[in-house]
Amino acid sequence: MDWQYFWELFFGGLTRGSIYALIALGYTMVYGIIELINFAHGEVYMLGAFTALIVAGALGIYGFPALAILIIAAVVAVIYCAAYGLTLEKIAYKPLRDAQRLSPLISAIGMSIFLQNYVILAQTSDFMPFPNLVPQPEFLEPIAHIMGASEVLIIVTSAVAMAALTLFIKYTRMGKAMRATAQNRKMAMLLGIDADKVISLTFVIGSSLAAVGGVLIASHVGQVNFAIGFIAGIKAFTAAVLGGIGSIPGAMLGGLVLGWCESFATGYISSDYEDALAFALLVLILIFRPSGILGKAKTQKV
Amino acid sequence: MRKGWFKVLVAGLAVAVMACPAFAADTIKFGVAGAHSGDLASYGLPSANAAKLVAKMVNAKGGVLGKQVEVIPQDDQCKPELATNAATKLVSDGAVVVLGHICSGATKAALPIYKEANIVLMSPSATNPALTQSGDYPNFFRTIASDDQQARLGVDFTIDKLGKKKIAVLHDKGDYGKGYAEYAKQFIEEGGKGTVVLFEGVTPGAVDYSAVVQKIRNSGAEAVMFGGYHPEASKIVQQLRKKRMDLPFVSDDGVKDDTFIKVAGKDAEGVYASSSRDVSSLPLYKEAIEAHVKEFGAEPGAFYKEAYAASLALLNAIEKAGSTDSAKIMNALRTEFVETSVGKIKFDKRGDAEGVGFSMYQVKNGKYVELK
Amino acid sequence: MSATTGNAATPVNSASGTAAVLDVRSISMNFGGLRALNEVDLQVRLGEIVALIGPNGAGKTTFFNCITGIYVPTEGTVHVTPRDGRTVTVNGLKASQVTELGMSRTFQNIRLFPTMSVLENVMIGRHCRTRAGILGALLRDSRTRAEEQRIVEESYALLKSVNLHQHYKDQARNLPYGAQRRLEIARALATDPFLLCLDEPAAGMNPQETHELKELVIEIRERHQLSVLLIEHDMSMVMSLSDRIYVMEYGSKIAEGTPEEVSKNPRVIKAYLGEESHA
Amino acid sequence: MQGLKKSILVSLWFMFLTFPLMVIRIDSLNGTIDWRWENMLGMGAGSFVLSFVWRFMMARKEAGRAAAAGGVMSARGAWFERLRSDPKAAVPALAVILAVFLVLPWLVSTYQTNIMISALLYVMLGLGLNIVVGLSGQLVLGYVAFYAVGAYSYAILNSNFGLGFWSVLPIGGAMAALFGILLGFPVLRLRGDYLAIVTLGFGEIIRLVLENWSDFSQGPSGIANIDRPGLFGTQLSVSDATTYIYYLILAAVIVTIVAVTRLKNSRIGRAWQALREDEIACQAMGIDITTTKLTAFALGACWAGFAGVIFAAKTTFINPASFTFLESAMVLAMVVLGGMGSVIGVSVGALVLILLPEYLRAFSEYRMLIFGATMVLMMVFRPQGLVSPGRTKYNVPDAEGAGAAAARPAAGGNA
Repeated sequence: MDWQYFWELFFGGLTRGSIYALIALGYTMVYGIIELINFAHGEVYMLGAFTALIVAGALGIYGFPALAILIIAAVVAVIYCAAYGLTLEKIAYKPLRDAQRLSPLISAIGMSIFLQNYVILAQTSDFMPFPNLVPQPEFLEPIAHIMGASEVLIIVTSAVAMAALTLFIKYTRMGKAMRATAQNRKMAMLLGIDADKVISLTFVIGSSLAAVGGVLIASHVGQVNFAIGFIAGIKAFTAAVLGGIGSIPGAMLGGLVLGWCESFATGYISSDYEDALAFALLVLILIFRPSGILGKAKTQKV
Repeated sequence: MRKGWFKVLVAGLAVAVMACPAFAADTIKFGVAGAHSGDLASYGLPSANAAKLVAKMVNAKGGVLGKQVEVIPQDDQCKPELATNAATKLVSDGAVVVLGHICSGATKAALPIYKEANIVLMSPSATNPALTQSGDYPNFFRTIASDDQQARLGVDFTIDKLGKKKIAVLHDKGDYGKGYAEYAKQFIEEGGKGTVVLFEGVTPGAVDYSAVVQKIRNSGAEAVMFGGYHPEASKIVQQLRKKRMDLPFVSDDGVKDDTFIKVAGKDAEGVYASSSRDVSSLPLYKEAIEAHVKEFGAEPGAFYKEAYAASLALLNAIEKAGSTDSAKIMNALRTEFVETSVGKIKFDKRGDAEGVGFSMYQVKNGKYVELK
Repeated sequence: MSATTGNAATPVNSASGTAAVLDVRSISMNFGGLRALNEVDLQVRLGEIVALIGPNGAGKTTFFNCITGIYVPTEGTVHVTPRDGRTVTVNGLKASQVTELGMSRTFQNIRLFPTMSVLENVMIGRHCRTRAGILGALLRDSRTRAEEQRIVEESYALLKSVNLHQHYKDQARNLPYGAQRRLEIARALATDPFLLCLDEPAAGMNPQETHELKELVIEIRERHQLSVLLIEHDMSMVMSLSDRIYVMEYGSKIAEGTPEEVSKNPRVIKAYLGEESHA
Repeated sequence: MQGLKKSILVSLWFMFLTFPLMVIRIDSLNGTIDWRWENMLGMGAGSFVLSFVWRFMMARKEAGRAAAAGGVMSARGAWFERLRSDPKAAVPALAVILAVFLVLPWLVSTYQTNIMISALLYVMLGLGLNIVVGLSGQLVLGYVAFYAVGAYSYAILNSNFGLGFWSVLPIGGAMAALFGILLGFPVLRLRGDYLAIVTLGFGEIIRLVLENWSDFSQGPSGIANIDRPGLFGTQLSVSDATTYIYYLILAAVIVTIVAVTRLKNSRIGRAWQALREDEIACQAMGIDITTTKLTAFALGACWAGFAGVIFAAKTTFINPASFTFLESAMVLAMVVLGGMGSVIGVSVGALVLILLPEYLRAFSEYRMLIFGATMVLMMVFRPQGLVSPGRTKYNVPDAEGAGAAAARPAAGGNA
């Protein structure tokens, strides 16, 4: 066994898994609250990357230093993604809250197609170079062949985001309101919780995380185009289901498991069936453990 | 029954519109098929422009066989199902020759229709080797060299010029990229001078290629050959450099694109990519570019010079053949040399142009430079 | 319904003399660590109307779900004896198989097919008694057409018997509440049951409707020659309708007997009837 | 006044929201920023107007819901219902439509006929998906996988074993049905959203396998030179073959419409609908949901398989790029737009979605944008689609209706 190689793949998978986890958190929160697969979540991530690209480009022209650009671009992207998430919810999901269960999903697919084409028309369908905004500090140089600064930042950010979210939901008033709404919306409303506000907030938080993901991942990969949201979104959703949808540590765990699976499969077998493997994993999990690794089984009320 | 009437109306209008050209003056109908809308329009529209410009020039000189040349464009969006529609349309409109199609898949789908109607098809951009090498389509010609020639050049360059023996061959799982990679693998193995240490497809659009990159490192490769387009190429090159791997990266025409340099930035430096020979010194090439700038106010896009050359070759062949009979046109294409924007060419038995080929380019100081 | 057209009604009080059509032996049901049912026994004999009562959360609906195949009981056995006389174990069978054997049910929170018509709702009930397959549907041969017409007629007749036939074209969700309850009963009857399980059929009804419902249940029992197992909170209805009553509390059976016996049982009074015992 | 204020706020919000993407364009080569303020103005004005429209539509939707609860039917719906239910009006209407379709190839060019063939293929796909989604309520997002199975069945059997169109047509359908059952078994327990995602994954897996397993499917380069359907062994010219395929697909669509209508009004079809409405109650009524779901999957897939065989025969070339998720979304959009469960609706939806862009080339850039927006707006304002499913008529044995009932065909339904 070549351990050097194993660890290289391990850290590659860790980065990839953290990327999935960062996006999966948004999926899992929204699903937890209103049981909707927010199909357009991947597009919000893409919008975050694009917004950051535009801001970074503009600031770059005015000669700002890289770290300042990173922070400003990330903040602006978070604000805009939150706004997009909010608007998305108001237009495409809120009017459908009492509709039959297929309607919001179809609406979400429509929104996803709409947003992709909105970006094509407003900007471009080409790949755009994304500047590397994360400076590489000296002390990381010895492990540069395994991990660079942007990878470290991605892993740290998603771990912090997960921990912060878990604490938020467990201990704050709003977090408790979220849990209550997730359990039983009608009952929560009777108890004086403004469910609409809670749902909006969920979208805001999820979208903000997607924006952070968008900035970091685009900076890591070095390019963006209108289509990056689709495959990342599907993978992140797979991660969320894998970990147990609705569970925040589950999203993280699911992301990592998926990342490692893909990384090791590519490293030791072949990357030919990389996506097929991810989907097969999803199908298997749903068949044998529909509630995911950390999810709780729900009995159906008759 | 408003709907019914509407249908009849549409049908009637369609008949009227379709019928018009048929009653027009006796012309040589020159079909142009390719992606004129959709994602890949930027590959198809330059060909249509080239055909129009050549036709205009020829018409100004009195046309072909004393008749005016009429260009009929048809859009296929590079989709096979639409390509057959376009081909059917061109056949039913009475096209004598057709310039197109742009994408190999669309070309494959459309070819049987032209073959059956006995119409000469010449593509400026379909590089799939099987189109000519299978021998199925005597009516097919092209003014661009096929992928296997590109792979041959890439392999020879990597082994002989760069002196690398262990080669990792990657592709993007697409028609074009995988074809290139498979030929490269075959040539390396046949040549016996090098070995393929890794043959792997990467998934387009994946968020991260670090596993593949680590695999390249682990394979002990001395050089990487990649078949595919620039988005994946730039991601792989960037990750290779990030992981501090300084291997030579040899790729194909899909990567020899300025967007690649733009996206990959400083990591693009030193990357090799093969592409059509530099013909910018040819007078006909200059003439073609000037005509485009004059007419459309912009530099032409991809495959313009190949399409311009194909238009010239086709019209010349009709003139030399002295008729619109396709057997005679094909014969003329195979026997008569013609000066074009890609050089002096004629076509071999299978339909590939003799006299066109590839050169290797390298990114130096943010620009592709031809290596002599 | 062809088998039930005779009108030789079984005398109400001769139940003790006939065999049990439903025989439940100490079934238990665990949800994770929670024991929702604890060794419950219950028998329903041919032609009997048996009520299952108990405070909210006593496990009555869980019991229904266990015997009708929606849940699989953790322990115990459920035997049924359909009209053909053979005895079958039903625990472990799918809900649809249980219904096919001849046990049919209604739901506490009405579960109709809301956007289908009233008639179609009843026609669904005939599904398991008819045979037409895909080929028949595609070719629509004379046999399929005849069967289809028979389904329509039988279903319509059932609607008439619950007095909903004027509404046969309406969407089920547009019916008033009481009518929806009756439609659920008609739909359940369409499966040709020998045992009809009603889960709180009078919930949300006014006294007049409740009275009509009671008459309806008695009439159905006579006409279709079936037994009825009933969960109900309306005590006056339970007392006047039932032949025997089972009382549950916290997942266990605490009493059984005739209405009189049960209403005098001190444990029942304490646990359930409480201050209502004067009613 | 209130409305005006709201609209101004909405307009300001959208101007803010779309500011970076719509206004700024970075030209990184020259290091300049292209400020496109005119876009912001357009956005502001557009969203101002649209917010009025939105509120108006919302109010109308609310009013419509109130009216529906009171049992009032809108006048527009009424004439359509009459046309549909009255055989005196419906029969001539159908005859005219059929006649138009029958003479179409003689009126229009081969090219137009070809487009019509594509549109009819989608009608067939839409109706097949309608069985699964519209009737039995199982949201399948990977429907195009079955289309691919049909197409590749023909392509592979034809190029390797020389089997002809007519012998592969049933094989292709059967293969797709088999895949439908293969997919159906594991996902039996899944519901709604999960089912949707798993089927999406399944569709992608099929496509990825076709793309990567070169020895089997020739990978991304696809299979060329597939035979067109023969007519008693004669070799047809391209334009004749097109006409022939047109009639073939027209016949296939008519068969599909009849079959789906009959299925819908049959015992099986009722079971599907019951499954869609309430799975638990459906089981409790003695319907075996396993077989019911599997029949829906198998039949829906089977139709996609037939369509796939015809598709391969029509284009004579197929590659995996024709079977992407977007294609599945497109077919789903047809079903949703037309009206889930309605045969007429789905057919109209398919024709509209395929033909409209064909004749509105000017809008081709905005095609997908409008397409996405339509899906959202449809769900918000008219979730039942353009045409709501027709009510089946039953011949009830009652005194008041007996006279009329006797004159009607027994248990005749309409779509």
